[in-house]
Amino acid sequence: MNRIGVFVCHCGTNIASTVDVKAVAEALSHERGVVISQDYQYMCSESGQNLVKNAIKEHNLTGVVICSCSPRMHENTFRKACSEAGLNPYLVEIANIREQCSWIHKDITTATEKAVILGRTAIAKVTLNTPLTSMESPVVKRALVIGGGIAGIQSALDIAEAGFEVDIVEKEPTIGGKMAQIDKTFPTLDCAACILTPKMVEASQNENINIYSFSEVSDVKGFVGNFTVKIKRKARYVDETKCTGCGLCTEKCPMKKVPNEFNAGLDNRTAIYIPFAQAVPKIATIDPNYCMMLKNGKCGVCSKVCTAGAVDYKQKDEFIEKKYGAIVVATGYNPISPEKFDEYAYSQCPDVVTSLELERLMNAAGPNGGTLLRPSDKKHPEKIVFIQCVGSRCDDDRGKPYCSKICCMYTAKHAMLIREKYPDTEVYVFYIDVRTPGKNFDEFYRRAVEQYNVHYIKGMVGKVTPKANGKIEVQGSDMLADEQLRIDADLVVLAMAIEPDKSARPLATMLTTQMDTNDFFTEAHPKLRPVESATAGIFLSGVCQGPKDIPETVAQASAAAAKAIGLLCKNSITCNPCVAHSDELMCNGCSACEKVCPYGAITYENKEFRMPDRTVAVRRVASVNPAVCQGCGACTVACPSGAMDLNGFSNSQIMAEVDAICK
Amino acid sequence: MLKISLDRLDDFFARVASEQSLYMPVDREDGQAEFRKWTEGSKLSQRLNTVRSAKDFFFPQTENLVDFKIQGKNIEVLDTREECEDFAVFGVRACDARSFSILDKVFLCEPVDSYYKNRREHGVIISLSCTRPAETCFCTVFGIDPVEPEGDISCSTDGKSMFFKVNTPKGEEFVKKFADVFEDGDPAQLEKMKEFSRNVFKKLPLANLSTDSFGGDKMMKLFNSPKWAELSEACIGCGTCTFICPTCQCYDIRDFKTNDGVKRFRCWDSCMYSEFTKMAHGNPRVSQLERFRQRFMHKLVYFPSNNDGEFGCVGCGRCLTKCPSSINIVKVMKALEVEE
Amino acid sequence: MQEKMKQRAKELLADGTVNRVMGWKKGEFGYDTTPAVFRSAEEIDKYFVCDDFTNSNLSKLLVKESKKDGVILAFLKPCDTYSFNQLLKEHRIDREKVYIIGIPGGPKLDAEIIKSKGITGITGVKNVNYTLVIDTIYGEEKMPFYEAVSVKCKSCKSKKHVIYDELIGDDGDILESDRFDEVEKLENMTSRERFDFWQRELSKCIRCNACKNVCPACTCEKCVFDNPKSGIENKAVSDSFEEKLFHIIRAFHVAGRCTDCGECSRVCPQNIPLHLLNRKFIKDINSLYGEYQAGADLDTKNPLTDYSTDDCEPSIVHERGVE
Amino acid sequence: MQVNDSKNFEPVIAAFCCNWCSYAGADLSGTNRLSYPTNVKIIRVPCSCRVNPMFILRAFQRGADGVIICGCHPGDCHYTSGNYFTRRRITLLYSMLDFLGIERNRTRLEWVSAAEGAKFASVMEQFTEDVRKLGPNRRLEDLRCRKK
Amino acid sequence: MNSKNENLKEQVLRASGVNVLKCMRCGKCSGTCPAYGEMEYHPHQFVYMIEKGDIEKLMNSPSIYRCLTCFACVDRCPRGVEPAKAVEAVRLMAVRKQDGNRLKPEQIPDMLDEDMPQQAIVTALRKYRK
Repeated sequence: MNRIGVFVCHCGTNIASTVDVKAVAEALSHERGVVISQDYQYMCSESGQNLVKNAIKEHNLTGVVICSCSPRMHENTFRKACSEAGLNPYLVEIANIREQCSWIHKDITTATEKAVILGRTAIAKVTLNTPLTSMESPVVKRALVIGGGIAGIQSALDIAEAGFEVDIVEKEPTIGGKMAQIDKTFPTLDCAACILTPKMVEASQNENINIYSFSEVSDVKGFVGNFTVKIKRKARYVDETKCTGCGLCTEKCPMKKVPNEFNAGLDNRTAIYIPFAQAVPKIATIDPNYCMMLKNGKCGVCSKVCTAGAVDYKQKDEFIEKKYGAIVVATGYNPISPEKFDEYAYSQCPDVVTSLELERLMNAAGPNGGTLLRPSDKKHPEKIVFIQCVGSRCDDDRGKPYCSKICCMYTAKHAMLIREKYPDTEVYVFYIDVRTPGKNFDEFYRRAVEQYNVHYIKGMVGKVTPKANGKIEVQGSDMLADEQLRIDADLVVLAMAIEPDKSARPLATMLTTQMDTNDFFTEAHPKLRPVESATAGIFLSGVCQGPKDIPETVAQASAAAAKAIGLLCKNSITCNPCVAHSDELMCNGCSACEKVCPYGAITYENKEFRMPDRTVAVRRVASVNPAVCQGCGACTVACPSGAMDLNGFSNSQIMAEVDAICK
Repeated sequence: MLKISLDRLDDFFARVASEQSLYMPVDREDGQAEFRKWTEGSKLSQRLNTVRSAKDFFFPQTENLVDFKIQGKNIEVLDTREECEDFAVFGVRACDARSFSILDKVFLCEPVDSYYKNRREHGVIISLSCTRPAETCFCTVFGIDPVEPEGDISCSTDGKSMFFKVNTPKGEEFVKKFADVFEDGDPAQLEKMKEFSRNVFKKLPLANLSTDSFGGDKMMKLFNSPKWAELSEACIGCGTCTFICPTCQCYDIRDFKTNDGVKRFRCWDSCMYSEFTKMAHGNPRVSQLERFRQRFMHKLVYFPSNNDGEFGCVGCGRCLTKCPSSINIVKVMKALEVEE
Repeated sequence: MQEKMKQRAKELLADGTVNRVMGWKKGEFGYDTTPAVFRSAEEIDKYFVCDDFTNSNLSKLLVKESKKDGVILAFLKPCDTYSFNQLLKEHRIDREKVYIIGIPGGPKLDAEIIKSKGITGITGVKNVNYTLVIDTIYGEEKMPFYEAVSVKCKSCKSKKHVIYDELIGDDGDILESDRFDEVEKLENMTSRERFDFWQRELSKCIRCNACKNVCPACTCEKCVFDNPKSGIENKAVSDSFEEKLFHIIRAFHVAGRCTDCGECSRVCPQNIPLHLLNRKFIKDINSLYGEYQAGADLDTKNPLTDYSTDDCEPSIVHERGVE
Repeated sequence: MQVNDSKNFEPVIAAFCCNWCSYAGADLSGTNRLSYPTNVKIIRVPCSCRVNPMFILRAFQRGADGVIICGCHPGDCHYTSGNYFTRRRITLLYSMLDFLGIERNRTRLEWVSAAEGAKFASVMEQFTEDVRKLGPNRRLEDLRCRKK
Repeated sequence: MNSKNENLKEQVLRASGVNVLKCMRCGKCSGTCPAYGEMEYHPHQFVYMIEKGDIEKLMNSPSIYRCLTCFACVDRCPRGVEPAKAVEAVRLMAVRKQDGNRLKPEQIPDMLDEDMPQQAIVTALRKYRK
């Protein structure tokens, strides 16, 4: 038998001035199950809460209805109060008679009538409320960072600093990512390698950090606090524990015509290689696509020269499985391919390069040892044209609809560095808009214009034509002068749009996280939860969430780390008890619920059941993981048999509310 | 004998309908017949049988038993029963006419079902003899003479006139009330027609179905027959057979929560349903086999054993036409008979 | 055809590929066939039938049958294979336990149509060059074959088997059917006319649950209408609202899963055109979310458990057609 | 008490509002003292995708004259995708109700964000007026629940 | 902006199917245009002026006949604005106003001069006279 207490709040005059609170309390006292109905000046005040607490004890209440302000204001207050008085906090319902009644209606008679109906509706619901207990789920105190670029490294270091184990999974043979390829950073112009490599070393030396290089995530199961991840350790044909990184093998390898990814394909490396001098881990890797030993069994030079005996041509891909409490996604980006933009003649002319290629051309560790020379004839370029927004802000399928954010600044950087080092060079930048929101960003750009005399031209290049004399004719418009320009350049640099790494999409599926149409991970809330994914326990770091520059990436990496640390600090997670649950006896196992669950909270298992006809049958039934479910209720409607229901918002509760409203 | 010439039959209907409700079979657009209240222009259906039987008038699919009015914490009980008005059902075939003797045995024995009784007292059944039976007809198997149907009044036609034979005092009263529309007629031709019809019935494919294997004394043997498994295999557990059956009389009593109280009503139930006679532990008949067996055991064994050998089936053939899987009492009887 | 099927069934029984055969069994009057399971060659010889009246869809029965020991052979018409596939997609059938032989589809006949022409006392029906020769106790009657074709076969959507282990006879194609014509006709009526139409049709409902129980999409362990906890459970129609609720909810629950097999209308004792409700959903899904045929394959997502960010708003309902 | 003769007809309107956007939008319209008719009674659901067609029909059965569902704008769902499912389900359901001859203006789906207090009020005002014009719900009511 | 211009703008937009609001003023169309030097108003200006409703100026400008309809701008526009179609639509408006006043083949020799691109003549023949 229900014993319900109703408490009507005056909220000073906020409610009492347009709702006859005494009449509401009186009317509701006659509802079935109501044993006490009172009104009070401020129900949320301490004395108001005490009134409720005392009534719970005195009348042995089984449910409490507070007629007051919006539940979004004080639901928790009253739940806590009731809990203190020994009543399950989920046996409290709020009738919103302030925002939904007294504040919007002027006529006291109709407002009072409506308040009574709202109260009655809450009573109808609370009658069907059941005590709910929050589940506790243990947390594995280890984090996984997917991606070993600057974002991943930073997140890993921060988590490790807090005293938790971190594993970094990097698909390349070394960590470092794109930042390792960059020469200088804007707007300070300090050397990227100088600030990145110490961090890489730090990561490799931190005893809490474990780096799985040349590895990929192949499967993710579980949920917040308790993920089980399968990691594929790709065969590198070199025993990591034995290789000392001496580099002898790379010198002796006869296969020397392998395009060097690290230098953006501008020069060559060997089939067994260490990507760059400061690689971490500094271990050789054999490229099976080029190694003659692996391809046709003829060679074996590296194995012969290796004093450590680290080369192992028989190595196979290995899989390891580990448990993690939190996962940080830091899969980063790549520039898109310029191949689709015929008008810029990238594939026709070696002297049309992308910004990343320019980065390597100018780098001291690059193919030219830091001297800026044209790839075609190794001559010093005298006239350089930069084209911005190639593929960014693009409405068709050749490019990306978004602004890639970093191009304006690195183009200014390039222009400035070139003008500084080679003052005789003329530099033109074709731009649509120059976007420089950031600390010292606009100052930096202005310096390029004012101090370094870079020619910024508002307009786009329409066509790039390589000419027989080695020059490249750039035809573009100068919109401010309203004229069409033709510049005979020596080098053309394309600021390509950036896109999320291709590995991100399958990863998102494994992690059951959401992605937008551009394959950027979607954050849980664009303003308030920018580093969390909607799936609990998965955090986003760096460009995988959206275009960012280095400082932003690092800031987000640390933020994601902080969120992960916050999770790992807990011994267990308290789950929201208002989650879905399936009645196994009614479940058909049809998978409709699983398909609409945005969190992957529903799994299926085959279970043995005693059927109504007394036979025993094995049936496929759904079960909801309460630690993962967020309680949206999508599954409850997808389920045709009604086996899925939602705690706190059950079918019967909502229907009781409907009945009470329509009475 | 009382008669009305066929061309004046509509006048008769109009006359009756002017004083009380009159129901009779009329054709629907889909080629089936159903009982409808007579209104100007209604045409008597020439089809053999209606989809739903005449039982509906006396034992409707749902009927309100009592209302509870709830105000706050008070409950008020309202008896909603009212004296039924007089009505007549015309064109009831012999099978349906016999069904009332079966229903009466159930509803009018102690304790009397006052809702049913009220309707029975006020409803006159005017039956109509059959001349053109369908292949699904097997009423003769249960000792029904389709040419001389039961009912308060029974009608037969010789092609020119409708002859009325009064069988009960209620029928007598009805005829008296509308005495002005009847003429006196010679049923000689009618008798010849009847004889002809009886011969047609003998030719029906199911005319030789035997009930010998059934009845109370063979209860356990039939109950334990292994045939039920195979017979019930295709049963989808719907209530079609039950709801169109003129003799099925099971019902459930349920409460409906209205906005200001509760309506307690009864509604037909079907022993084919998994929720039939559900109690705290569930349905006592847990499998479709048991539920299927129940229906036919009830009609062929339990009912006759409690009612002096009278079977619970009248051979109207509705379930033969309508079963989605074409399983029916005839197939059951034949299968179990073979065993005998 | 029937003989080939019998032959093949007996072979498969004999070589142990299957231990049961699902097909149809002869009835009393030559038109009343019953779905049945045969366990021996003798049973097959004696009772097995496949003719113009074997119109019931066997797929749903396989839900139960595939839980039993051994493999069962099932003869499936093209339309039945869609239902089978859909059930497979919903994990309701164990594929390993069913051996499917695809057989050519209809058009199948509906005895009720023959009877509605006033033909009665039927003792046998023969198809002689697409004229039905009907033996009755009143003598021989004739009618054109196509006049007796069942409603579901009249607007056949496909003669292609979407799943099978082997075929008897040739596989056909997906057809251009006129199955949405009737829906469209209703859509073009005024709201009031539509209401009157459905009020008239649905008021015939006796809530016998035949539509629900025969429907291959309705395989819930416990139907919401049988479940007192659901809040909408009911046994019989008590108010005109009830049958609307029943049929709307039922159509909604099978939306995106209904293969349009037409069984619901076939079994309705009151001849309510229930398939129109399902077809309305199918038509809407096709036009709003792209062509979708439930059961056509195992991979395509059910449009109701899927979405696109640029789906239309419900106001489209308010904007089109006649109010 | 609400009187349901046609002259003085006061419709009963059930509004299902998702907790994160529309319910907050309703709160905001309260905070800003933006009035909308008393006929509207709000039922709080976690997400618009929690609204089962059953609830909508139940409301009509029990005497509601109009049912409106409010959720976050597409793309803004707190649960990332809930309202996309809502949009499909409810579109199909409304289309079916229309097919059965139920007046179109008795049902509505609106996207109201937590910031759109004014929109909430005006939507409710408009919807109530539309339903009022239609008169009492007779096509989808349960006579047993009709108010005397 | 007067209502007549609005009306013309409406017609141009409808005839061309171009959404001028998609333009982000990058100037790539003009940067790529082979007839740039011949034109009084350049492709990007066409788009912008249509947006402003300055249709009559465009209609009266010889620019509309200088466009070669080579579709380079359509191909390269990153926003899919399709300036050439807008030019074509304006040209059509001008031509419609001139009614049957079309270029006859025998008039062509008189018109030829050094600067006129071959393609322009062909286009003018195919289309209509100034």
